[in-house]
Amino acid sequence: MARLRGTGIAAVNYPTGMNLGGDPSQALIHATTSGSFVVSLSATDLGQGLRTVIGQIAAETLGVEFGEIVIDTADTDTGPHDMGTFASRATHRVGNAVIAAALEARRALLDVASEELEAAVDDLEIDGHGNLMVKGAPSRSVRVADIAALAQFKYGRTISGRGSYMKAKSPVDPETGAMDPDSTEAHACTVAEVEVDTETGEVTVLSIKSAYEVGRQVNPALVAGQIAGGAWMGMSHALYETTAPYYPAPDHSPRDFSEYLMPGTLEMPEIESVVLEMPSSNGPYGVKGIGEMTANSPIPAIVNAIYHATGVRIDDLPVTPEKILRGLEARQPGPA
Amino acid sequence: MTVRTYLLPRSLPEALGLLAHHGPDLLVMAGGTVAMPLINEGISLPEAVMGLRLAGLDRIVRTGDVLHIGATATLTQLLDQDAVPMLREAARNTASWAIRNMGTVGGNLFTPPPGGDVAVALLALDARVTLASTSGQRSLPLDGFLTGFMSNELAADELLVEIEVPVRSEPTAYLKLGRRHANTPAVVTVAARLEWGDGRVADARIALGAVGPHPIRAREAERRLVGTGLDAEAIAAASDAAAEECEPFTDGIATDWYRRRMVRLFVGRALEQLTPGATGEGR
Amino acid sequence: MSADLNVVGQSVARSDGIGHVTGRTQFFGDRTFPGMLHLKMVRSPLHHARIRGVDLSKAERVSGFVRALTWKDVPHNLYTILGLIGVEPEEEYVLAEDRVRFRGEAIIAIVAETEAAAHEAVSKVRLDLEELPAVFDVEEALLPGAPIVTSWGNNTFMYEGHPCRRVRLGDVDAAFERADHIVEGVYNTSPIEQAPLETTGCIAVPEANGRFTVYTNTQALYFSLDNTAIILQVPGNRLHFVGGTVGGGFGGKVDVIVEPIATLAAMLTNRPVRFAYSRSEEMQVSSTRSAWRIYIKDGISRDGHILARKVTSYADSGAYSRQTPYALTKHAANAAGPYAIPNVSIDAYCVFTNRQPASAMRGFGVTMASFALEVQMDRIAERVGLDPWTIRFINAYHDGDIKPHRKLAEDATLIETMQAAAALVGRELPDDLRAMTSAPRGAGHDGGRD
Amino acid sequence: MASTIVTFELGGREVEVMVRPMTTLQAVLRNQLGFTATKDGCRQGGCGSCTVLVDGEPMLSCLLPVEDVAGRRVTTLESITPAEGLHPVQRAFLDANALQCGYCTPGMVMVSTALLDHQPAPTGDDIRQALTGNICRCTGYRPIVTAVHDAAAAMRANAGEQAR
Repeated sequence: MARLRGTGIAAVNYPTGMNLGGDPSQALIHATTSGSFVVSLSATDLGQGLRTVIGQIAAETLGVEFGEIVIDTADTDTGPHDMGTFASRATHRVGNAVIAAALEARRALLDVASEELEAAVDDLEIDGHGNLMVKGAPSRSVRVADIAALAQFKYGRTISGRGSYMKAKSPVDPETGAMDPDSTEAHACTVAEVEVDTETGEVTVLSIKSAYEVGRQVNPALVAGQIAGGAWMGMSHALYETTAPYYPAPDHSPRDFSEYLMPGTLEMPEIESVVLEMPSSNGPYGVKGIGEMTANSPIPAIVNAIYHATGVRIDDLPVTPEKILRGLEARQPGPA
Repeated sequence: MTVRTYLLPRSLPEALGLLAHHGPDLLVMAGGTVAMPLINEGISLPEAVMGLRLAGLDRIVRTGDVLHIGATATLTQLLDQDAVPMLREAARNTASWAIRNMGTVGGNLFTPPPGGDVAVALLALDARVTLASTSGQRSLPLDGFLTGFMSNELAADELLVEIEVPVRSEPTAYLKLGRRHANTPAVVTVAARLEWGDGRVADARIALGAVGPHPIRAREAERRLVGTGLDAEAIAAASDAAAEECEPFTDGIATDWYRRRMVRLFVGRALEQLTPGATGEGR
Repeated sequence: MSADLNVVGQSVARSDGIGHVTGRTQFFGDRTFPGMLHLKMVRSPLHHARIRGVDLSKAERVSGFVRALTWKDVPHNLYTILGLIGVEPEEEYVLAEDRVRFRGEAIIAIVAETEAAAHEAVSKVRLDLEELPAVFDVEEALLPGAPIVTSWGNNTFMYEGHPCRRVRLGDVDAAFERADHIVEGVYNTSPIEQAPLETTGCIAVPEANGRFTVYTNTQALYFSLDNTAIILQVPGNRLHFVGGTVGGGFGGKVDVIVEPIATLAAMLTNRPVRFAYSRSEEMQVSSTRSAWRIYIKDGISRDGHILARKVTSYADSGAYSRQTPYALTKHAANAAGPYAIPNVSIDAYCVFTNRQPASAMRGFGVTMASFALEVQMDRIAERVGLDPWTIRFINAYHDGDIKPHRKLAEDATLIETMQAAAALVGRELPDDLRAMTSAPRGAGHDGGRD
Repeated sequence: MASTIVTFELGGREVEVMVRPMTTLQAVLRNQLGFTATKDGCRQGGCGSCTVLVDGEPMLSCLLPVEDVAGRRVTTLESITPAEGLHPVQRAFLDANALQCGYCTPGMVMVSTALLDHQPAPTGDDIRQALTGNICRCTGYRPIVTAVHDAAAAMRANAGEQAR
């Protein structure tokens, strides 16, 4: 029995946003009497942590603690329009809309503070922890919460903001394909190491090591979660998953999780990653978006590693043990 | 048909009486791991179901050289017994923890391929099954009870109540190849047991799963081993014979082509484990 | 720059974490309503058939049966998801009229008091179907005489008069003539299920004020609302969609298939109606990631530069468009990879077959292009005798490079990303590769390109 | 189709439900009792999201007619969640980010809790074997296995303190 090892690499780019644009996301923000800020959206959280990162972006822009942000989503009676959570667009699009709304709300807050503190708006700052002060005069500091209450009960004002972000719709030239198909591009490079059992054709993925360039990580722990989950899904696509095991034949399509194959806890490779941050010009705080791309580079990296290990090139996904065995037998005629 | 009657007998006589009363349309269910998914999805629409979970058929008792396994003993209970190591190995390689807590040894005999991993071991162990009806009991070898795809010798008025397994000391080998390392349908399952005499193989059992309409014995492979010293040549001959005589099928897990090759490989690997002096290293 | 930020860049605890670990997070299906009905579909058992007749008489006699919905009950019996993003034509029926084009296509919706009663009634609907020839392979579907899946006479989506999405830059044929090596590959991928752990579903609830509240796990709340309003031909203000917590999406919940028919059933019965895919429906009926066949032909210079790349891609859209025509445009925009290639020709076909429809999945149009391209890059490296790292570095795009779709590259960081990956795995890169950056090309950076 | 009354113990108290024949424990918990932490990912026994403990052992509530658990002790995620704070397994899942969409989480926590009840010091292989019936589509499993390790360590440390 031979166990052959190999490594493979792959480098990819991934575009952020619905490719041809015209996909708005909107946000509304208002302050409560206690100085919390409610961010109203209709974007959905698929588990990637949208509520959390949008809360961080709102807190950052307003200058208040993360805990003061309430994310209210998704309800079409209260949340303004959003195109949806797909195309790695949510953090980029919703984040930009929230920044715009937060800046408007912040300005309304500063207008009230300006009157209350008898200082010019340009001379005011918010410290990121809910304190609003006159620049250079820390003694003239008030809580954002106090200004929010005064706005309502003394000045009769709303502290609110509206934000929208939309990349203008881009046409496609039907002859040349000239178009503007992205907002920004994130990048990944994966190195996979595999071991192949030449008697069974089974592949063990030993490690998936990747570098990702994502513009800006709003929440590194959540980015790490996307990377680990994406690497697993890429491995799963490369070696296991199909709804038509003998495509294009439609037979034997799976009905359940024992027939629809995915790797489990006993197939977990070592996963290691490094994240680069080279901020994009148009993402919120430089964000590019990482949701989708993490599954992409592991697939060709694993397939290339199998070739490196065995000399057998499999160009059909998923790379099943049978395909490898047939490849090996074709190289060395005669029964194994 | 929406289930209109769910019977939960508390004893074997009660169960047999209910079966006799309701007749062949009564769906008999033990652990529910096969029947319930079909009922939940509306694929199976029985009007009346009898559950055996409370019928008192779940004991595992050793009497002398025989292990008596109640038909509704769970796969987890098999893991907990130590009289027959191969059955532990088979249970360990079947499904997941929660399914093993529910799925039964008897139910495993009725599980269509590629399921039935425990039945493969039972076949290699010369297990017998006890069938009961209101008119009495009978015992027959498991090899012979299974007659085809989802078909067997059980009469319409009978229940499988017990599986008897001879307790023996000779080493056995049990190997399962799936597409995953656990909780996975079989590409092939191999259970092998050899009896030795005077340094020669005196008798052989090789049972195969997922390469036939039900768990099957590789009789030609068994014949080729008898009288040999289990040298490389004998192992190769037996492996080739098993690959030749099995009846592999194609499903979403593997093709017949791949299954046949894996029969050859895994019969060989199992027999190598049984070579005197082998360390028993396997999958 | 991070030093200026307070909370962006911090790993703050997820705001929904406590809800998830305690099970208090409320998913759509965690709600029950008094009098809630259950909807199950009668689906085609055949891949392609003409519907000659439907007999509901036995189903209607099932205890607990409430009503059946046929296409005649649906005010605008066409899904509108493509129309909502400006792509025509709308062609997928909410409930099949005279023909079914894939196994599992919805024909009749059964609404019943319990799920078991709905299952029983579904089993008693008698379909009179005339089986038609079916096609399952993307290239066979384009051959003369192939069974026609669509209503417009051929099996491709038409892009402004073209049977494929085209991208053209430079002159690939002339560059192939000049190339020292021609490297070709054909790449195939299977359809893949998104397999979110929570299946797609919704509950539509009639309210006292004449509106309908729809609790749904859609990935796109307004997409679902707008689609439902058009299909039901009601003003959008009669609909109130509530969502936001989704048990996994991966693109599988962008199709907005369940809400319109559940809401219609609620309207016609004036009772809450739940419609959720079973796991086997999720696998066998709901949209998949499309299967792909991708042909790549590259012209390479002796020193390993890609002079020309011709890509012909076929995506298997299954029986209907859903989002796949849009995916082909995204695919075409990315099908040359993150490389600077002066001559590119891309033809990306959205092909219809008698298969369960494909639609969106994580990496929409790009994932399988990346697979094909990156295996192709290794083929090229082997042919010209370079290692897999070098071939990628010397062809990597830089800011300011023209891409095949003629937008100039910005935010290019492939080179830096590869350098970081090499460092991560301890791969010693030669000095010239280590010195590279993605900055716009200056003297000495565009070595020998034509 | 006569309904029957079934009594069982749920989270330390006796509950009594009236059910149609062969209603699953999953349906009873979710639809009749409002115990919706027990999830509903496949109803085929394939995903583990509906895992509950019956007399301390993990079982799949989607495959279990509620009549079969009459008189037995059923434990769901609601039952192990303390009135204040979190169970150590819940805390570890939270801290290790062992979740994304949250749909598999209740089943994962239940199996992990059962494992640590049986084996306070599981090996990595014990943990991975115990979780093979629970599917997660988001995390790639690694953070979940880490969380169970962390929970085991925390529970042992806690037990040690209490012993002192």
